[in-house]
Amino acid sequence: MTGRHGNKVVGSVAEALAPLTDGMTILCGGFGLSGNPEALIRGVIERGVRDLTLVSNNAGNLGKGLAQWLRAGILRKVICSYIGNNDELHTRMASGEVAVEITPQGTLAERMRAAGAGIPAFYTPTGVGTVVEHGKETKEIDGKRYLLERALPGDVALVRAHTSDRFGNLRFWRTARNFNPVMASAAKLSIVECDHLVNNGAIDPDDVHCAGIYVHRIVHVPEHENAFEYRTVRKRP
Amino acid sequence: MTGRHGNKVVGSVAEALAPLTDGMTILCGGFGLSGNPEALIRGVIERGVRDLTLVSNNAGNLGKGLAQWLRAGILRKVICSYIGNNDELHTRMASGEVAVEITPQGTLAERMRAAGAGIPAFYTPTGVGTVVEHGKETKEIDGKRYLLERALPGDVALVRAHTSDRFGNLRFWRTARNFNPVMASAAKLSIVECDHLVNNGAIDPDDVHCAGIYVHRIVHVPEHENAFEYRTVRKRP
Amino acid sequence: MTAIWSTEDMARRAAREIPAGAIVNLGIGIPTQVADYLPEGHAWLHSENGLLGTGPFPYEGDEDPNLINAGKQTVTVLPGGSTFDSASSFAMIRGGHVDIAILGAMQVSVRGDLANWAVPGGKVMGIGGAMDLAAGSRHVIAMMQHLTKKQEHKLVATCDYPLTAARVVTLVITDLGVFAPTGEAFRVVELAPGVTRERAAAATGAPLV
Amino acid sequence: MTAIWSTEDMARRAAREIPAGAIVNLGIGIPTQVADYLPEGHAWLHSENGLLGTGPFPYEGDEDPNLINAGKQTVTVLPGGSTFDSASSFAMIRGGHVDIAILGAMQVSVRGDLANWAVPGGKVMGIGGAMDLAAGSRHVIAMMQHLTKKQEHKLVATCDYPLTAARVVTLVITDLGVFAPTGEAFRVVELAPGVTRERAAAATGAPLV
Repeated sequence: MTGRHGNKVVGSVAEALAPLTDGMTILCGGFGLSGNPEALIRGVIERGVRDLTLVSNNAGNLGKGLAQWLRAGILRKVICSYIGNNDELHTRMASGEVAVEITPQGTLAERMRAAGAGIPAFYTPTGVGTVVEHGKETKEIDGKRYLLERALPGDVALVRAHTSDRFGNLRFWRTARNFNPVMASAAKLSIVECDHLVNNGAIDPDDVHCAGIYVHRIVHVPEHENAFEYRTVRKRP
Repeated sequence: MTGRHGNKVVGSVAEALAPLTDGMTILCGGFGLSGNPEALIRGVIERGVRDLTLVSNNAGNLGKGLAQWLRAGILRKVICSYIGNNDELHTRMASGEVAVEITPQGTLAERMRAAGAGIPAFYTPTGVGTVVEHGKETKEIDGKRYLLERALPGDVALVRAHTSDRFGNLRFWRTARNFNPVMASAAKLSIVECDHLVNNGAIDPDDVHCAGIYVHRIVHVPEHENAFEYRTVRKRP
Repeated sequence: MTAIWSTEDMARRAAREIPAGAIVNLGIGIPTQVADYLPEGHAWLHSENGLLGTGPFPYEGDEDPNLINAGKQTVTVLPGGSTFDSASSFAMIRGGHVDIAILGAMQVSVRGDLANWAVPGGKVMGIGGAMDLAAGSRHVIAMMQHLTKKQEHKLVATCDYPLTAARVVTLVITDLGVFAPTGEAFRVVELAPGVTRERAAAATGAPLV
Repeated sequence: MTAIWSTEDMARRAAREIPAGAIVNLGIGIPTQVADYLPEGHAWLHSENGLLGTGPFPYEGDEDPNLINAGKQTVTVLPGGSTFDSASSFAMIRGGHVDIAILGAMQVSVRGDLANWAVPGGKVMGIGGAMDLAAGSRHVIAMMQHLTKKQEHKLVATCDYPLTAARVVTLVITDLGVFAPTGEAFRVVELAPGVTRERAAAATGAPLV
């Protein structure tokens, strides 16, 4: 056995993604186009792996983000909570090219939290009496009915952080946090793309959002598009 | 229905604890003597409530902290993970004055996390094949056996924070965090004793350890004993 | 039959259901407009993508693509606000810490069943946070037009659209008024000005009481 | 029969089992001493009360009652360390993110069963984090004297003390050497200098191979 927490910083996206293979389950952080690991998303296409199962809340939109994976034809299955106007996904779901499993957003997050926390399954009220119940065990607890949901682990997590130290302690910016930390915890191999790379000790121990125990590779990517999905503003008074 | 998130700051410990009644289940933060809500612990005795069920990792030690409740005879039951040299608890457990339920520490934490997160029950590998399994459902998932553990909610949580704003957004200091945030999430009424009280906006949104959604009353207590349990040091070189 | 309450009127009426100091989650669509009618500091808005204390849209030039609400619109964060990850956010929702969810609806039944995520045979938009919000929030208020564009009933005896959650809606606010599911009927809480009980009854696919 | 390895020797030997870059949790008692034999920066120490990157004891005068390890001793935190709540800490443990737990033991069986929290008929000290660490860590190393003070076996065919976890121990380090449970026996990995195989076999309540 070798420790997995030695030198984690790699020099390029390609090096970070070298362990990927065909057929893997990839957890990809982001909500809409916010908090997306943009360089890693592009890098997976260049890496040339295929038949991937993608777990992501939205799987891209407006042709951006993970919509690139759909266009590249490298996905076999998508597990997400929301499709909305993601036409790349609608088209491929309709044609049967990509299987789509739609999961309530909170259940999606909790299934990955459970995977990271060693909880193989949990009961939840979400989805009781709906199509989400189909094929699942139910149980009455204190007079109320619940569904049994299973942990959702990944082979690889692609994570976008605002700041990482060299051990992989992460900080996120505002709502770019979303699924990123929980996905980091749920994968065998977690790869972080950070805007800022700092030395150990630069982040106060009390200010760490996601501990480096959940991070295995770090690549520093200073430039990002950070696309707007809906730019809503008010006039200055 | 009235909102529970208006003005939360109260002027005294007595006012903060006014809603307590006999027979309640009280979740009390702290690991050993670290991160204890010291003033609230004293205040509960002065409040004069009895027959309480206490959920706490240690239930005091060295005669300090929650050991005061044991001496005051206000406890009917203790749910904890560790007794150690807590003689106040050993004595009363032996005499039958206080019922003691010992729970693995991680299961204790997760049962309260579940209560706060709307998860009525979850499977865990901890305790399989041990006395902890007695009376519990087990299930084989992917070839491994797990125990079903139930959520552990409280009527009241007593929480110690380093800093609170007026909405109850909390920050903790170092390992004083321990059970405090998870207990805040698991109780119907969460009462915070903070060393520092600041205005809303003084804590950056990204720096909140426990969101004010889990806090209902706040009392500012600037002075604390912060007792040492084992003071271990090394010589300066 | 023309709408009597505009969506602005509906949003203003919904805002009156929110007590001071409540934690509120506003769904996409009409519910989002409810924020416009809440006095400053009256309630705390929760966005399920990981924000509590959601503020108004930013001033032009201040918008941040990484500070958005659940509808992916750029927003601001108020003093006392906080950010958190998705698992923590839905722990708040599922755990009953959100006092009121105001959600758009396609159908609501007399039992309080809510259907708001899929039209039978239509394009599936996904579930998003709707099922968690409907199942977990202490109170669920549904907002919708009283009839479909084809003049079909949306307040019904039994939903025939796929459910979001069963027995959760406590109040329905439509262009015709405010209605409460009782189990066997809809109780008229308030009618929009000029709407007669007869007109509301004709537009409702279940008894009005 | 006197101890051949001191507890310091045992701790030094246990430290050799820790690869660079491992996440390690050291139990109370002898395992705590293992930290003294780890080169600086070699591994990351996890304290289940909510600390990763636990450093050495503080210099006199620097001790902080709110910066402690799971044994409630005052400690320090290294650069790259982090603090977190108890639920998050045990999520790390239960989720298999701690590479090695080194735990004190009362009995270990040939199957790798671990008993370390209660003596039958004795004072119950509690479970603490032991069951979570034993069940959740990727590798569990047990450290103990080979025999009780009454010269009873502690490496046994079947534990008769209450179990902490079943089939988890991968290595046992005692004053007589290093032993690996195989399912039916203990495999001798290493013997302390001067300890014969016969002596180790006589002190072991199960076959040695």
